[in-house]
Amino acid sequence: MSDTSTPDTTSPAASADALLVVDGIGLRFGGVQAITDVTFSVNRGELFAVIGPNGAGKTSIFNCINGVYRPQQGSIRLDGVEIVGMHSRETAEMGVARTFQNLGLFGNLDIVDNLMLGRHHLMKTGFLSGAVWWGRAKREEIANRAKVEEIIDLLELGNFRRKPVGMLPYGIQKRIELGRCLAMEPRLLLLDEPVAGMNLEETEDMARYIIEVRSNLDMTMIMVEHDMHVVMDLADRVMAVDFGVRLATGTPEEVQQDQRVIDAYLGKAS
Amino acid sequence: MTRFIEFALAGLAQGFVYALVALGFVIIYKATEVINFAQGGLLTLGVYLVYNFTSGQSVPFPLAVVMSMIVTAGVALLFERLVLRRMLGNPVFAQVMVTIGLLFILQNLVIAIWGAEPLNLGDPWGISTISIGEVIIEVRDLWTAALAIGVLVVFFLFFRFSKLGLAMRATAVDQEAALAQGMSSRQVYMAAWGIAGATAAIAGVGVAAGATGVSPSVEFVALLAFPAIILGGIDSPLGAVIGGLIIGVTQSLTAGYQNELFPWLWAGFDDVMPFIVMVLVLLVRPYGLFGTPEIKRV
Amino acid sequence: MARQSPYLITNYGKDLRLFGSSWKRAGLLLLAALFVVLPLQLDDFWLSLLATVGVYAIGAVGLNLLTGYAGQVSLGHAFFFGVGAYCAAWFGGGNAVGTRDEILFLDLPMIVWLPLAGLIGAALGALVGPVALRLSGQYLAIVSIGLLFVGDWILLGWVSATNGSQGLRIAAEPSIGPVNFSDLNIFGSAFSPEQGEFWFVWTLVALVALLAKNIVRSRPGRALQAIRDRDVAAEIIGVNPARAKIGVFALSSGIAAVAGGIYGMIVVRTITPEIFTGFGGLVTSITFIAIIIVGGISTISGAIVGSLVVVTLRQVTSRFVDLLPFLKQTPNDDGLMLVGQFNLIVFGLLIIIFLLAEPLGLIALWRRVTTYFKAWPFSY
Amino acid sequence: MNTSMTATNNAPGTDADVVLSAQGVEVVYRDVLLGLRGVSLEVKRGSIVAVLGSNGSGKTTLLRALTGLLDVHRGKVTKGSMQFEGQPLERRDPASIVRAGMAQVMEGRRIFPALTVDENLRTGAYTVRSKAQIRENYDRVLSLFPVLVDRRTSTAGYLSGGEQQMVAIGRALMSSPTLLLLDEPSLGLAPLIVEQIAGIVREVNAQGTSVVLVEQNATMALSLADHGYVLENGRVVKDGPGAELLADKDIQEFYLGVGDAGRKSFRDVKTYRRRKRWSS
Amino acid sequence: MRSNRGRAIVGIALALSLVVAACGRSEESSGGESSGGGNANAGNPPAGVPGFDGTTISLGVLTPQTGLAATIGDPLTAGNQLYFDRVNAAGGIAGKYKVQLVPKDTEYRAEKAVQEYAATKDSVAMYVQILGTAIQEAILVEQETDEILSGPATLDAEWVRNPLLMPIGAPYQIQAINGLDYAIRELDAANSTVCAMTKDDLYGQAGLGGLEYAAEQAGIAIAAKQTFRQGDQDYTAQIGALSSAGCEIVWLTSLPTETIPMMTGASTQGFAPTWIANSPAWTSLLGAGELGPYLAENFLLMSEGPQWGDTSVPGMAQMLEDIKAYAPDQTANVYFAFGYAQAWAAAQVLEKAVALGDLSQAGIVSAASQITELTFGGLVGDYTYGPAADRNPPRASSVFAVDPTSTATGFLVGVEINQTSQAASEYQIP
Repeated sequence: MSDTSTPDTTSPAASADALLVVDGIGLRFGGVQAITDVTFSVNRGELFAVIGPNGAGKTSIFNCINGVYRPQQGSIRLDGVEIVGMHSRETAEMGVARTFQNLGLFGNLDIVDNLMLGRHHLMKTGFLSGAVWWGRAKREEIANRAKVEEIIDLLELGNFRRKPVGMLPYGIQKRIELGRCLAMEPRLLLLDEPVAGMNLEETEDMARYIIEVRSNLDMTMIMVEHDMHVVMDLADRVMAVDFGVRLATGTPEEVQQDQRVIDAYLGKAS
Repeated sequence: MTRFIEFALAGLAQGFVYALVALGFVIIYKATEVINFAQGGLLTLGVYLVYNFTSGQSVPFPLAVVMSMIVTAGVALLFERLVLRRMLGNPVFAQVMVTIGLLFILQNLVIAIWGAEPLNLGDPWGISTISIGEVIIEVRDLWTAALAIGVLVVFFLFFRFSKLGLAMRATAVDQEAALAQGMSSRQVYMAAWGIAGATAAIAGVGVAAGATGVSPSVEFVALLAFPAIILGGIDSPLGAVIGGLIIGVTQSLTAGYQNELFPWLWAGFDDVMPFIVMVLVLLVRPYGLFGTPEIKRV
Repeated sequence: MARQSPYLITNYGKDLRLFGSSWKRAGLLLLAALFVVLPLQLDDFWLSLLATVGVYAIGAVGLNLLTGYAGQVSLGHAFFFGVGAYCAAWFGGGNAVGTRDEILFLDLPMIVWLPLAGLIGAALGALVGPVALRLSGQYLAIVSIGLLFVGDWILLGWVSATNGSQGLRIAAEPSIGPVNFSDLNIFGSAFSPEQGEFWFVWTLVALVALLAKNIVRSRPGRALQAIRDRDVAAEIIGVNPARAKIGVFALSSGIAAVAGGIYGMIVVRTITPEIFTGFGGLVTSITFIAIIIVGGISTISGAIVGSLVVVTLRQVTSRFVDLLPFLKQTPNDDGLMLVGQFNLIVFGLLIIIFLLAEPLGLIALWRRVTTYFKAWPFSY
Repeated sequence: MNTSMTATNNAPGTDADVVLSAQGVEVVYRDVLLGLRGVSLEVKRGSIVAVLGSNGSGKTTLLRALTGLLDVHRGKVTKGSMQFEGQPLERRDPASIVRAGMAQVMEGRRIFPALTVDENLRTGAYTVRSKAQIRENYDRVLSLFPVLVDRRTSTAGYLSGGEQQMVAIGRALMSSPTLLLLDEPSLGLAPLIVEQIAGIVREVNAQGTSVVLVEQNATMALSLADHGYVLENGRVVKDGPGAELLADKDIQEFYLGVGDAGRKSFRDVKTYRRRKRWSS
Repeated sequence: MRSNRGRAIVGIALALSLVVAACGRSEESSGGESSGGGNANAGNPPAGVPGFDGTTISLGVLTPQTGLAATIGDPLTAGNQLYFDRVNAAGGIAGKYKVQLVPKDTEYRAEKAVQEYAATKDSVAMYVQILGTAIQEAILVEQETDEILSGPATLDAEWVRNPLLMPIGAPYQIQAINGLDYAIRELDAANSTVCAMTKDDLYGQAGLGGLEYAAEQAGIAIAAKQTFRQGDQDYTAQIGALSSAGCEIVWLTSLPTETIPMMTGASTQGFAPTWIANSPAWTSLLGAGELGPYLAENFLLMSEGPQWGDTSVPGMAQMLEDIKAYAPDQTANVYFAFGYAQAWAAAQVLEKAVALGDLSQAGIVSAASQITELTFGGLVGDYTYGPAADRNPPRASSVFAVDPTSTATGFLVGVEINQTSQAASEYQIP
């Protein structure tokens, strides 16, 4: 089922440069249809935004991409590899990282440990070599620590290094979560409401970090966000969804003008 | 066939005892999310108090039970007021540990006061039986069943229709939000402990009536009831009763048929069987048959 | 040449040191000194009590990995403790009490059987681990009680190996090569069994604590804590919860088995099912839980401090309460209650008071005190 | 129906025009952390007061201090005074404060997910004794949120975010409060829903309930508010009528962006804008 | 600056440790043998040995004061104490050395018991009572190095051959053998269906072993054998099996917590054989409670010595006299009587040790092996002592029936007192 009313720039086959291709996925919980036939693709280096009302299925789309849910229909390919059916930790190994709407940090651990956990799948130390420590485990620890410190530097988190992150301000925690994703060295970064609950100043900070990450690390990102300013400013393309159905896909301007999007989501203003 | 019925009935009788004990656990867990290890201690205290009133003061049995319920509830309340309230907001297992501390205290206090010798509860049922056709049923078992069902019905009505019951459920879900509605968590916790204390006294009667007698060993029933609680769902009164019955019958049938069906198994498999049933159920339903799953959101 | 400040950390390797600050190093030296000196100063009673403390500390370190770091509460720890104790008899040498059945005992050296006991404990733990995967919190705690009943059934039923309720005597000695800690002879001066066993047990405590600490600060330990704090998020960043949970279950069970082996060999020397399984086993398991909660959950040192407090307390109070006039020594004396009853009431009260005073355990108290002094004179 | 409520609200005599006042309130958490450093504010009867501030500025702490929920977070009011309807608020338990007529909608909605919508609403009427009064409030809430009528028996946890917010507001209204405290009602909601919520707040206020609106979303809050306070680091750094604040340069810069039209793009904010402090 | 302070502290700690180490323990060999020539001190043993300061002898008691086993531990200890009250009133051991008990709570856990043993072993001369088979076994390992005598508080036959132990009373096997003998004589057991219901542990095996031995001697087949486990509550299955096997006489080896639900089940299911039980199966609640009438009809208890209150037996008369004098609240209790006899035995050993002039721990062990016989005035059977290999426990048992009205005798009335069957006297103690 293709969408005729809006210009469709995401014919899955069309773009050879696509990193992620989501093709007609459908997801049901019991009797509830959470996602119906959603198709889009994300190009390498692109920042793709998903907008829509609460309960529209945005987060469910994320959960399908990184293996928390398994869609009953459709396929999701990352760099041509089918990832439907993979566990979330396997998608992590494939290079999918994400932040959480309500923060997914490990509150009792400090920043360094949280970021080191991002590198978990890049490290090898097991219980035995960890217990012995001297030798491989220590070398690996030091090497990965260096990478983590680079990220701490990039995101200006140095001042809080050894505090349990649960005790840090919300804005900082959001930034740490972004940092943890970067530590994973992902190919695709999923940002779930990165600026929710932030004031303008914090939002500007976060926006700046997102932009910097994009330009420095050439990262491909998908972002779910309600703050239309952020979406309009940062996204290359936007997809609007409602009731698990795609309403429109296009440049921010195109989507903003779309009557169905205005009716379902934006309201009279904007 | 009569043998099967005999085993099943014996199992049901034991199951109702488990159910009564389990109901006390459930109410505290529902309100505070703490498994109260001292429940067995409260139960022991309750039984000894009944004994104390019937034998020493020669109070009529039903009145003695009510008096014991009141005193046991009072002790439970006092513990909540003096200790657990101060532990609020601390790790759950620190709270559980505190109830274990109380268990040590109650256990030994009871022995210090009444000694360790088994005593006669003084209930009116004794070992009298009634027979229905071929089947013989102990009167005390019928009473235990009636008490268990009675307590269950009272719980149901309480949670469904009373304000305090609603407050208890709300507090269990989100204490601070409940406070914001003007529900006093203190009241709720005290009520839960009070009810659990009273229930413990009733359960104690179920355990120690008839020839069993009053002895410090009645507290072990509380530990044996654990599989019942978990199987039924730790926060569900109905689950407690059904879990209790399943465990009781499973145990009795295992004991009855082990030698015929599994002669190669080591003796005493009936002690293990409840846990096997419990694990099997939990593997399918991690929160028991009737328990509320945590709503997990990503 | 200017001396470099010890607070200046110049590379990550230094930052990862366990005893980075000179204060910590001083503490370590003090402990080492105590380790050497205590056996020369204390009498046999205190030494054997401290050996018991050490054994419990080892088991508690293992339980803390499981409960403190991975958030999995187990009341089945006594079972694995028992596995180790029976392994000590089977593989380290022993005989059946009452000699009703012929049981095969191997006479392996400790350097072989103790790790073997650990491996067997770990293997059994790994078998149980998958159940733990599905369950959480207090559900797991209760289900793990089932282990105690299964254990009871096996130990009492498998008479041809366990000798049932009569139990086994353990003949194994804590010796490594020619050095037997129960019969220590250094430079011609002989030491009592209690002295040697103190050194042996506490060396092991230090070793196990070090290994545990290393795990906790490296990749697998972080994974455990991640799962404890947020299991879904942990999986999404690539942590394999099955591997971590089963791994930590195996590890903690293995450590419990090692502790149990030493317990059998040094503390009781005759083992019967009731310490490890059934209701008695539950008391043992609860003792372990009490240790880590009183000491401070998710700290390695908390397990050791907790053991010192919980295990010693019961002895100390029982010595102390003898002096109270309102207690009776024998049942027909005048008095309020028997000494033993009062002792356990006091024990219950102390647990409550400890937790009321510091629900996060003694280590948290210690940390509060030290940070207070570090920050002094500023109040926050 | 509504008239009777407004009538009772206006009944108390003398200091009737001020519902809530706080003077120099200081809050300390865990004996060490300062949450508020002397906050004063006043809510006139029938007005909407907005409280703005960034994360950690003390907005939620202020609400906790007012509603008696500091205990839960190991916090204490160490200085200052607070009065509601002329009665002091210090050392009162949450229940008596709710009973006196102050209800709040907590940050993150905090409905009881395992209970039905109906039961959630009933929890809000916990302090109300009269059955008839409960009935009346219940009808009023359902007329305010017609969406909820069909969902009365659904488990609240399965509702959408917007509906949950409505349940949360409805629950607070079940005690027929004279003062409603709203903590970040727009958090995490779609723009369309935010507008709806704003409309509801306006309507509730029009029916005679005074409102304190704690928000990050300054545009929405100030457009509703009669008076606004700006919190920074536990202090009130600015206050004034809503319209005045909307026009304030600093407010515009730090909370609104410089007006929609002339707003800079985030892409242009290349260098970190140094935080300007009103307080030193 | 700060680092210097740290180093200073390290220095001090090290210095301290060296000083302390220097004054370490050097006199390691003090605990050894006291003067070997015992006879030189005959009647006047030298003081300064553990548990004896020249005027008072301290004796250890390791018993459960808490938990379930306190039901047994408490009366045993009270019995111990009563006998020594008597001894002390008469001036003490050998008329001059007062006896003091040092009771310690074991919580019925081997670990706690071992710790209490370690805490007391240097301050007691011997242990009058150690309760619990597993606990006695665990401590026995230590006793072997320390050479301390102890009185185990069970009737296991296993204790008989160990020189460090001071058993009294006829083993459980003897009770069973005499029990079957009584059944053959009085209940026509040879032509009845004889069955067994025994606990699945060492105690149960002892009872069953005795029964099997006696049955073999008498040429009787045991028709059904049922077992149960510690603390079982539901006996429907076992009783069903016994009932369908048509059992008329059932040998029972159990503890009270098991006897009660078992008898309840039997009575409600209408199963009414003659139960004959080992002595530990009994508690007075059985006679006082609802089960009284059923048991009066169907239950016999095998024990030793006279009916409680039978003053014609000197040992019993003496105990009752002492109760009146020192413990007037004490009611009839089999464990109490056992504890009294146990202390009586210890007193005889101590008298002997004083006579030999050596109250050291090893001296007391040696005294026990030099006594030829322990006597109890008929309270329990006389026990041939001497070297462990030559020990010979009493072989007599008494049969008691239940009388729910007989409060003064603990609801037990003697049917046959101190009978020794042929089989019992021939039974070989391993």
